[in-house]
Order: sequence, then C-alpha cells, then structure tokens
Amino acid sequence: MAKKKPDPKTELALGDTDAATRRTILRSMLLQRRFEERCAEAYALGRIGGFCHLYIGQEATGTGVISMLRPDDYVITTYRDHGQAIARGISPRAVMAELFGRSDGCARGKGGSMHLFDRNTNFLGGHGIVGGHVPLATGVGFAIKYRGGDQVCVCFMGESVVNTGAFHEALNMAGLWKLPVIYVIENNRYGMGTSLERASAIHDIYQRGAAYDMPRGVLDGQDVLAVRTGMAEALHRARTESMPTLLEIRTYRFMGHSMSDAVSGTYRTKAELDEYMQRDPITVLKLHMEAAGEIDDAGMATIDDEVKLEVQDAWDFAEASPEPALESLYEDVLVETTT
Amino acid sequence: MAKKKPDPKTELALGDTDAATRRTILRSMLLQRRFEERCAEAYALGRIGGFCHLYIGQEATGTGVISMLRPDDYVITTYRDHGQAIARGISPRAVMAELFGRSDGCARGKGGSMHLFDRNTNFLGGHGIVGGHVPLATGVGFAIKYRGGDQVCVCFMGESVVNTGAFHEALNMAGLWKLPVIYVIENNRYGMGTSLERASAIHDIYQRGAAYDMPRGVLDGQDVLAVRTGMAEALHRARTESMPTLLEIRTYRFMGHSMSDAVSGTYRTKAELDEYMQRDPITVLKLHMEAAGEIDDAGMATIDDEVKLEVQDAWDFAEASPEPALESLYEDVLVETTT
Amino acid sequence: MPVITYRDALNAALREEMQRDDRVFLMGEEVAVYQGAYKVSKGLLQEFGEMRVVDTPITELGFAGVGVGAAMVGLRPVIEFMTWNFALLALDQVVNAAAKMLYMSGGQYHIPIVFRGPNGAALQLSAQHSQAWDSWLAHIPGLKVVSPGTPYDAKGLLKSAIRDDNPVIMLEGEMMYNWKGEVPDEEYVVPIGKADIKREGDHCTIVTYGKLVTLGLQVADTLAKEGIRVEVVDLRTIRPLDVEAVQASVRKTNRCVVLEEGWEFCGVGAQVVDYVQRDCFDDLDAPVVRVHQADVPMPYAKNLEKHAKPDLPKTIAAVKKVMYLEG
Amino acid sequence: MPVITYRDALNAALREEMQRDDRVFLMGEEVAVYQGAYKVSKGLLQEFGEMRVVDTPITELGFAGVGVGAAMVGLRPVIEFMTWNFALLALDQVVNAAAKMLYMSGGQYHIPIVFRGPNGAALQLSAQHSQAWDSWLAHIPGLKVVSPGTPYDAKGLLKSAIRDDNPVIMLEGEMMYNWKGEVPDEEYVVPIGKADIKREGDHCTIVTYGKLVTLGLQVADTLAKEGIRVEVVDLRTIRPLDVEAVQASVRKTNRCVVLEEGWEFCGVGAQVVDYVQRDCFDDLDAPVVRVHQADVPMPYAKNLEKHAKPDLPKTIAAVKKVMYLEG
Ligand SMILES: Cc1ncc(C[n+]2csc(CCOP(=O)(O)OP(=O)(O)O)c2C)c(N)n1
Ligand SMILES: Cc1ncc(C[n+]2csc(CCOP(=O)(O)OP(=O)(O)O)c2C)c(N)n1
Ligand SMILES: [Mg+2]
Ligand SMILES: [Mg+2]
Repeated sequence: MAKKKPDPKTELALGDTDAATRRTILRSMLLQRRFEERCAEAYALGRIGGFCHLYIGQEATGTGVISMLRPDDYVITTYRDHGQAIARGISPRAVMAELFGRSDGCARGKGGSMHLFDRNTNFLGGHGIVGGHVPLATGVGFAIKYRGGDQVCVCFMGESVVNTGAFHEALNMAGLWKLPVIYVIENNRYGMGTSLERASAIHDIYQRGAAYDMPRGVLDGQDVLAVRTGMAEALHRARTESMPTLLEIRTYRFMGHSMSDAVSGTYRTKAELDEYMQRDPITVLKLHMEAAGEIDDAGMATIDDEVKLEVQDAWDFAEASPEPALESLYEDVLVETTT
Repeated sequence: MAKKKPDPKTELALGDTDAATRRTILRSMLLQRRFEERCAEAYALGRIGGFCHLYIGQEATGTGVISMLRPDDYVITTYRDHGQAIARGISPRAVMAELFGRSDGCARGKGGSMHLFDRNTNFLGGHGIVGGHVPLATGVGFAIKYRGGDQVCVCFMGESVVNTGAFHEALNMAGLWKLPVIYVIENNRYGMGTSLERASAIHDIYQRGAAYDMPRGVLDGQDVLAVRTGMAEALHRARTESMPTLLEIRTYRFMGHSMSDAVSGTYRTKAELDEYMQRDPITVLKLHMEAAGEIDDAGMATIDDEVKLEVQDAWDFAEASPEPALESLYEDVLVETTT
Repeated sequence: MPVITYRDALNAALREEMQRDDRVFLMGEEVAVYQGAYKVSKGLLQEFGEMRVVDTPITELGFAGVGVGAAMVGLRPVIEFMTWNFALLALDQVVNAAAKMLYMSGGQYHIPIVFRGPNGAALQLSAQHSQAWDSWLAHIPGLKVVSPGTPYDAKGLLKSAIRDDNPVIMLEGEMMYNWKGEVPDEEYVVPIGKADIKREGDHCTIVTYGKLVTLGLQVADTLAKEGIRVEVVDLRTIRPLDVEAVQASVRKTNRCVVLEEGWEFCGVGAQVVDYVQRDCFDDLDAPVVRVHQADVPMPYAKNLEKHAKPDLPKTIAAVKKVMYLEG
Repeated sequence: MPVITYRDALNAALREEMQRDDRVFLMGEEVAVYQGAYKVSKGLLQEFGEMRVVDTPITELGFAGVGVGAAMVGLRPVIEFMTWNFALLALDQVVNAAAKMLYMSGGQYHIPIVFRGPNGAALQLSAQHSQAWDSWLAHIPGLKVVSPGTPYDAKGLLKSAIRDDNPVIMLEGEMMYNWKGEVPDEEYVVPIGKADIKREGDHCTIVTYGKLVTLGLQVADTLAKEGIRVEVVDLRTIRPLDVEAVQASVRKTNRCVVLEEGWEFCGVGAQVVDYVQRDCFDDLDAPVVRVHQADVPMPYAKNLEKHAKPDLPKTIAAVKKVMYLEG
C-alpha cells in the first residue's frame, strides 16, 4: 500500500492563489454571509428551529481550508457547519431546506442545522457532541491509509475541543499511526461564554500537537489567503507522507454562540467585539484584491447582488419543499443489508 | 484561603534520606516483596480469586513516593495496589484478608485485590478502570485547595494511562486551576502486552505535562532514594505553591501483567526481563546501604526473617477471618443519610 | 403562595443549601460567569465566589470525576451537566466511581454528590441532543434518581438531594425551566423515594414523572369532561421507586397507563409494568399500556418530532384502550 | 460434527469473514501482538497483517470512534472491547455516532460495524469488572444487539453481524470462551432477530439468552426429573427481539420466567414482561417472575458473589412459583 506521490511543486503552488480563485473565494464567503444573515431572519420567524450556530466572522477559515481540497477528500465538522457546507459545494437550496426541516434538505429534514450531511461532496457531517467527531476523523484517516489512497480528511473543531478526552485519544492515534488527517482548530477565543484562557492550561493551543509528535502551526483566520498557504504545507505532508497536522486558525465569531445567546455581555465586551469586527474576513480579502486591482466597489456590489439572489432562491426553494412525510419518521433507523 | 508555608528547607531536606529511614524503606520493600510472593502462592491455591496484579519489581516507586508523605496526605492508585497499600501503612493482615475475600479485609471482602481502600491512612483506593481514578485525584486536589489546606494528593498510574481521555481532561484542569496533585506515572514499559512505543505517539511521556503547563520530570524508579529526591521538589511545589507535578518514574514489572498472564512471551523477551531484573530495587537500595556500612547480609537476613513472619501472620489472620455474612451483600449500597 | 419558575425554584434550592453548608459547591460548564446555560445558577457566582461556583472546560468525564474525588474527601458537590446528553461521556464516573465507591470500599467512602441538568428532548434539537436517560441511570444500584415535575417538587427534591449522603441524579428539562408553580417561602424538603398523587381518580391510573406530569394532568382534565376519572401518580423519584404507591393506585383503578419520555425498550415504563403485573396481577382489568417516544432517534423536522413524542391524543388513546373504550 | 470452543467459533467467524471481504478489519486492545486478551483473535495478526488486526492504545472512546469513522467511508470494522465494562467509556460513540448516523444524515451514511467483547460477570472480578450492559444497549434504536449462548450461535451470529450493514453489538462472556459445542465445518450463518427454542416443553417458558441459556437448560433438565416440562426460549438477539417466539411459547405454557444476568430495574426481563403481559394477558396463569443479579454492585468475596448471581436454585424456585408449586 505505497503512497502515490503528488508533485510537491504543484501541490505547494496551490497556496499561491490566482485572481480567478480569489474571486471564487470572495464569492463563496459572501454567499455564506448573506445566507446566514437570512438564517438569522428565518430563525426569528420560526422557520428554523432548535439550535442554530452562525459562522459569521469565521468564513475565511472554512473557505480557505476547503478551497484547497480535492473532491475526493473528506470534511467533517461541528454543529457550526453552514458556512463549511456551502464552501464545500452543498447547494444553498439543500442547506436551507434542511434548516427549514423539509424533505429536500441535505439530510431529508432529519438532521437540521447541527447535522448537515452530503455524500456527494464527502461532507461527513455536522456533529453535536463537542469532541465527538474527532475520533471519526481519525477513523477516516485510518480508512484512507488502509486503502492506500492519497486523500485527506479535514476535521474542523472549535478551540474548546482541545480540552476533551476524545480529542486527545484521537490525536494520539493519528500521531502514532501517521494518518492523513488535518485537524483544524477554529480558535474563536470562546466556547459559549468561556474564554480559552479560562478553559485550557496552555494558550498557544497548537502546541498540544507536541504531545502527539504532530506537525503543527498557527494561522491568521481572518485572512483567507494566509489560511490557504498554511494548508498547502499540511496537505502536502498528508498526501505524500501520510502525516497528520494540527492547525490552529485564529478567528472570531461576530454573533452569539447560537441564535439563543446574546452577542456580547457577561463574557466578552462590546468593545472587544467591535475591535475584532474591524478585521472582517470578507473585507480583508476585498482589500487584498483591491490592491491587486482585481475588484472595486461596483464589482463587489455585482457579486453581492448575485449571491443575494442565490440565497433568495434557496429560501424560496426551502419554503416550497414539502415537510417530510410522517412515515419517514420510521425510515433510516436501520438500513436493509445488501451484502 | 491562603496557603500555609511549610519551611522549604525542612521540606527539601526530606529528600536526603537518613540511615534509619533507609532501613525502614528497605524493610517496607522487602515486606511487600515477600507478601506478594505469598500472594502468588495463594492465587495458585485458589485462596485469592479474580484478577491479581503483582507489584514485584516496582516497589521502589510506590515506597519512595509514599515514604515522603504526611499522614494527612492522600494516595489514590490503580488495581496494582498491594505494594502501595502496605507502603502506606495498611496492615498486611487487612490486605491479605481482603485478597482472601474475608470480612476483616480492608474493604470487608467486597473490593478484592483491585480495590484496596483504607480511610485511616487516606488510601483512596485501588481502581479498576484504566484512567478512571485520575479525575478523582484532581477532585481531591480541588478539595484541598477549596479548604485551604497544604496536603497533597498523589495519584499513581501506569504509563498506558497517559493515552486515555480521562488523564488529559484531569491534568488540564489541575494545570489550569493549580491544584496540589502529584501525578506519578509508573512507567513499566508495558500496558498488558502493548509496549509504550506501540501506544503513545511520544516516548518521553513526562513531556505530556507540557500540554498542561505542568512542572514535570523523569526519575529512576529502581532507585528508591532517587525517587525520594525527585518527590521532595514536587511536594514542595505542591505544599507551598499549590502546583501540580507530573512525574514519570521508569521501572519494570518482573511478573506477568496479572496472575493470569505469562511473564514473558509474545510481547517481551526473557532476555529483556532478565536484564531488567539485574536492577532489582531491593538490591539497589541494599547496595547503597552496604556502601554506607549500614547493612550486611546477616542484617538483611534478619529483616527478611522478620517480614516473612509478618506475612505468615497476615496469611494466618486472613485464613482465620470469617467470610462476609451473606446479609452483607445488601449492605454498603447506600448509606443512611445523617445530615 | 408565591408563584415562581422551575428555574428559580432550583436556583433557590442551590442558594439555600450553599448558605446552609459551606461544603456544597456547584461545578459545570458555564455555571459561573455565564450564569448557567439555562440560567439556573444566576447570581450564585456573585454570592459565593469562584471557588464555590466553578466553570469547567468541556470535559464531562473529567469534571464528573473531579466531583466524585472531592466528595470522597468530604465536600458535597453539585455537578451540573449542561444537558444529560453530554453526560453520556461521564457515565463511567457516575457508574463506576460514584455509584460503586461505597460498596467497593466496604462502606468506607460514601459519595454525597448531586449530578443534575436537563434531560430528554426540548424542541427540534434533533438526534444527539434529545435523549432521556432515565432508565439507564435508574438501572444502577448505588444511585438515587429523581425527576421533579413541578417547581415545588424541584426545589424540595434538590434540597433533599444535596443533603443526601449518596449520589443523587436529578433529571430536569430545558422546556420546564420557565414553567411556573406555587413555592412557599418557608423552608421545606420533598423526601426522596415518595410518589405523589397529583390527581385522584378511580377509573384509570396514569403513572408518570418529570416533564410528563403536566401532560398526565392535561389528559386527566380532558377525560374528566367525558366523565372518566383518571388518577395521576407522579413518581417524583424513579429510584428507589415507590412501588407501593403505584400498586395501591392500580388496586383502586384496576387499569394502568405508563407515560414516559424516553424510548420503549427497557424503559422505566417496562419496570413499572413489571411491578404492576407482579403484585396486581389479579387486580388488573386490562394489560398495562405504555406511552413513550417512537423507537427512533429524534428527528429535526418539527412535524416529525411532534409525531415522535408522547402527546395528548396518544395518551388519551392509551387510557381509552385500557378502559376498552373505542378502538 | 466437530466440537469446538466458543472462542474458536468466534475466531473462525472472524477469519472466514476477513478472508471473504477485505474491508473487514479487527481493532481493539491487545487483539494483535498479544493474540487477544482472551485469545479470540489468535493467529489473525499473522494471517492478515497489522493493517487489518490493529492494537490500540487504551482509548475506548477513541477507537470506537475510529471504527465509526472508518465505517462511514466504506470499511467494515469489528471493534473488540476487552470487556464491555470498559466500553462504558465508549458509549457516546456507540450511541451518538454509530446508532444515529444513518438517521441524522437522512439515510446517507450507514455504519456497518460490530462492537463485541465479553459482558457481565466472570469470577470474583468485583464491582467495576462485572457488569451486564444488555438492557442499556438494547434501549437504543439504530443498534442491533445479539448475545449467543452456544459456540454454534456465536459463529453464526458473528458472521451475520459482520455482514450486516448496521451497527451490531455482540455480547459474549469471559466464562464462555472455553465452553464447547458442535459447530459444522460448512459455511452457515444464524439470522439476527430470530429466537431459538433450545428445549421444548409445555409447562413453563423460560426466556433467556447468552450465558444463561446453559443455566436455563440445566433447570429444564433438573425439573424434567420431577416431571415438569420447561420450554427454554433462547432469544439470541435482544434487539430486535423476537416477540412472536416468546409470545407463542407463553401461549402454549401459560407461565413465564425471565432469566437474565444483569440488574433488575429496567432490565431486559422487564421488557420481556411487558411484551408478554401486553399480548398474552389472558394466556397467563401466573404473573411472570424474573431472575437476575441482586440489586447491588458485584462484590469480590466468593460467597457474596455467588449469592448475588442467578443460579439453579433461584431459577428453579421461580419456575415453581409461576407453577404455584411450593412456597
Ligand atoms: C460534550 C459536550 N458538552 C457540552 C456541549 C454544549 N456546547 C455546545 S457548543 C459548546 C461550546 C463549544 O465551543 P468551541 O469548541 O470553542 O466551538 P465554537 O462554538 O466556539 O465554534 C458547548 C459547551 C456539547 N455540545 N457537547
Ligand atoms: C478503560 C480500561 N480499558 C482496559 C482495561 C484492561 N486493562 C487493565 S490493566 C491494562 C493495562 C494497563 O497498563 P498500564 O497503565 O501501563 O499499567 P500497568 O498494568 O503496567 O501497571 C488494561 C488494558 C481497563 N481496566 N480499563
Ligand atoms: Mg470557540
Ligand atoms: Mg505499564
């Protein structure tokens, strides 16, 4: 089961983003943003129920990471999954229908906001138990190595996850067995209302990788291009050497923990929030592109109109989609065995 | 809840062992050794049942650590607990009676080999789930700090424990909250039949402490005096600064994992075993003492005779102790509430 | 009598017991700075300080064990699970440490600890966040398990739980925290192990507890209009279960429905059925009927979720079935 | 027919299925180099190599999750728990990942995985090492749970479990691995979900499974000498339970004893009682009686442990009770 060797130059060069890619990424991030603004509206209207965790402010992390992947790679994540699902190419229609709990949702209305899934894009879900999906990612990495493929599994998680037992057990095995998994910590500084400093004994949490002999690094999560460059190296290591990486990507969430929580208050100040909002990932990319003469306000407005239409279309689609049939309550508990 | 400040000089000086202490320690280790040799015999005779994990070869670890403690400190450990129980001062009679499943056992015959307990000596048990007792130790440390005392909790564990989620969660909290717990890894190189190198991504496992901002060190577990010196520092830190320490103590088990396992075979060679047996902790201490002119073969034989008698007395006591009354099956499930 | 919420009743119980006994402390995720994920601990950090109201990292297994360790050496922890769904990760500590320590140690180490938090489904939280662990926890000797259905019982049972020298599990409900009810200002406790007849009747017994007591009473109200007198037995404590109260009621009504939130297979209802058939075999005029969640993971879609949960029509149908009315 | 041990029957099932399908692999503590804590995997490392027979660190939660992740993307893991006692740490992955993935994903990700290992008490292993998790696991929709009582059923059910596209729990027994029985050389499978009448009789039904099938048969043998004809229904699968087989037997005998290893409260026996009373209410001549472990953590002392476990006298007494003989 020897590894195929992708050409390191091609691979690493992917980190150098060209103009067309920058534009695609800008559009994706804007689509996620507009999509989630409408989610907030839909939540207020009662169209979306349950827990709904928005990604606003963190788009560069998921988009930067996912934009580097091949279609046959795998992505697994937490309940804060809308942005990543869209970045991975699940249609906004299928995501919105899922959030509305409709039969055309990407999980037939059974998963909801926290459990987006899509087999077509190897999107292995939105998971709700903090830390619970990290061993799954290690298992996907194990399967890749078992088959001798050169795919990679990316596992997104919040920074609180690094304190859980599941994280530790999973990373030790990935380090020990050298599995092609990239563990991406989206460090938005808070787990609900608890700051990193009040939950973890060390604060440079990518250093947790040292305990598992794992290559590691820290990236600026507001700058999508920096995320891509950092990912290039990790990807290369995973594909050619079947080595895991622990990436800490520092970002910030602009909204409350979920739609039921206040945006600021007991645990963080409005002033802190305002300061971080200065570095909106969409603005940061736009500035890069402006500097390169690739976009101006008018160009931006065009994209914005486009994605707003796309979101409206998703909303209309979701609203038109029928509720799941009542009989479907009893479906998908077990699958008919075919082997 | 300020900490009392024990005199650092007195505290550290404890690491410098005097002749009388050396003799006490030698006797304790020999007592443990003879005790467990008889355990093996009792197991073969069916007097002891269930799982029975001997400590032979590792006596210097537990004895060195425990000999440094005050009576009001706490000790918690795994299923491999006979030696530590005796080192802590539980009478061999009560331990042997427990192993025989008798009513005078230190857990009334309900715990057995893996679950020795003794409230009088703050011996918080023998625990059977690998990793399970590590959070308990953190909790004891929390309680000490809560009350503002200067006691210490020592938590013994095998080296496999460092891979468990419970270890990680517990050490992170101890590091974060600065609790007076000394986590002692007895690295005997194997967890059952799995070598450390096949289970942990890093091999200098005391370095796991870095992930929790925890002072750490590695000690020679065959040399009881070295263990004491290393402990002095950790104890001082715990008592005066309420700081945890992670100590890796390198040792070797001379017997099989439990009485039901082969001593060597699939996972380690007879040659390796023989090599390690060259550094029997009892011999190592005896050599130190011989060099200092504190003991000779005759003196050693006297102690040996003494402890053998003590073990025989424990055996006789255990054998004479009645089986627990059948009604006691239903006792100790719940306690009558008095508050 | 003052009318307060279930949340405030719990909050008052915590505050009073923490004032009464300085060995009592509260630990869990978001209990301190954030004032509780569901605000049950509001104001407690401010009153008791950070040593007694302790925010933890996300480490259910770890902090459950920290609680047990602290209890071994004389403190009286109240461990809040943000929800019992996450406590699945902690069950090794609850079962293997808390529940067994007294026994394994031959009576030397008792564990005065309370594990509490919301249990069961709220609204559209889907599969991983909508589980009722009643029957699992009640399966375990060495634990007591309570599940109050009213603010009055919530306060009284939490106070008893904190004073109990054994590990006590308390099952609350996210949806219940805003429910209101009468709670006296004076000190009181509700004893663990005693059921409460929440409504008297002689036609049919509904045995239930926790969140579904309210549904049981609605059923009784609705059927009263048809002249059917339903007796609602609120178990309040699941373990030790007040078998006598259940059997006495069934001996009177000769018919029994068991209403629970969780899944059917080996649910609490199955055990109630066993207690009823074993000693009221000749009293029963019909087999006992159970109402419970559909035997599926909880779906997200609103219509499916509703379809999966016990509700008024299903429970009324069950009562009518044991009374051989309709169907 | 060749007579082999339960251990060898499992070993043969693993070997055959690994030969048949290279997506099947075995993972767990000590399964490879050490040849299995109980030697169930003897020789497999040598035959299939270290990618397919994988030793793990002591990380029950972690490697259970690794199995589920691998299953999501097309492998077919067999996860060995050294014992189910330790699997308590892994239940979040078993319940929240394995059992729910298909449902949460709206049918997109099925999880073909087997979790297996010894369950229940062996001899004098005391409280933390002597638990039967049958009822907990069978409580969960999305899982199948099997518990073979003979080498024949062990081999046939393990093969079915490995071929099943759903998560299957297999409960074995440390004490059973040396038990012997006839196992044909030819390929066969035992279907999941079908009970087996291990002994026919028309006076009383004993419903049991797993380790206690042997005890059930001993009871039948003993009572046969007194002219009492006991029917022994071996469930073999606990979930989905073969309700029809149980009910058919009870309709014939009109009396039922349920024999299980675990604790009483919400045990599998409670659910069997429910199934029996619900549809055989008029067939029963006596309340169903259950035999199970005493409601205490398992003690170490030999005499206490014996006193705590189901045994021949207790089960005979139960049969006599439902037959209104003596007592
Ligand atoms: C095991 C577990 N405990 C608690 C929760 C409740 N919970 C949901 S999200 C969350 C905070 C997670 O923070 P972080 O990992 O930093 O991710 P973020 O929400 O910031 O993206 C908590 C405590 C949970 N879902 N699972
Ligand atoms: C959670 C858990 N998994 C597995 C076991 C079975 N088991 C008992 S001891 C042991 C090895 C532990 O090795 P180590 O921690 O190095 O301690 P040692 O026995 O060498 O003292 C294993 C796997 C267990 N008791 N608990
Ligand atoms: Mg965060
Ligand atoms: Mg070891």
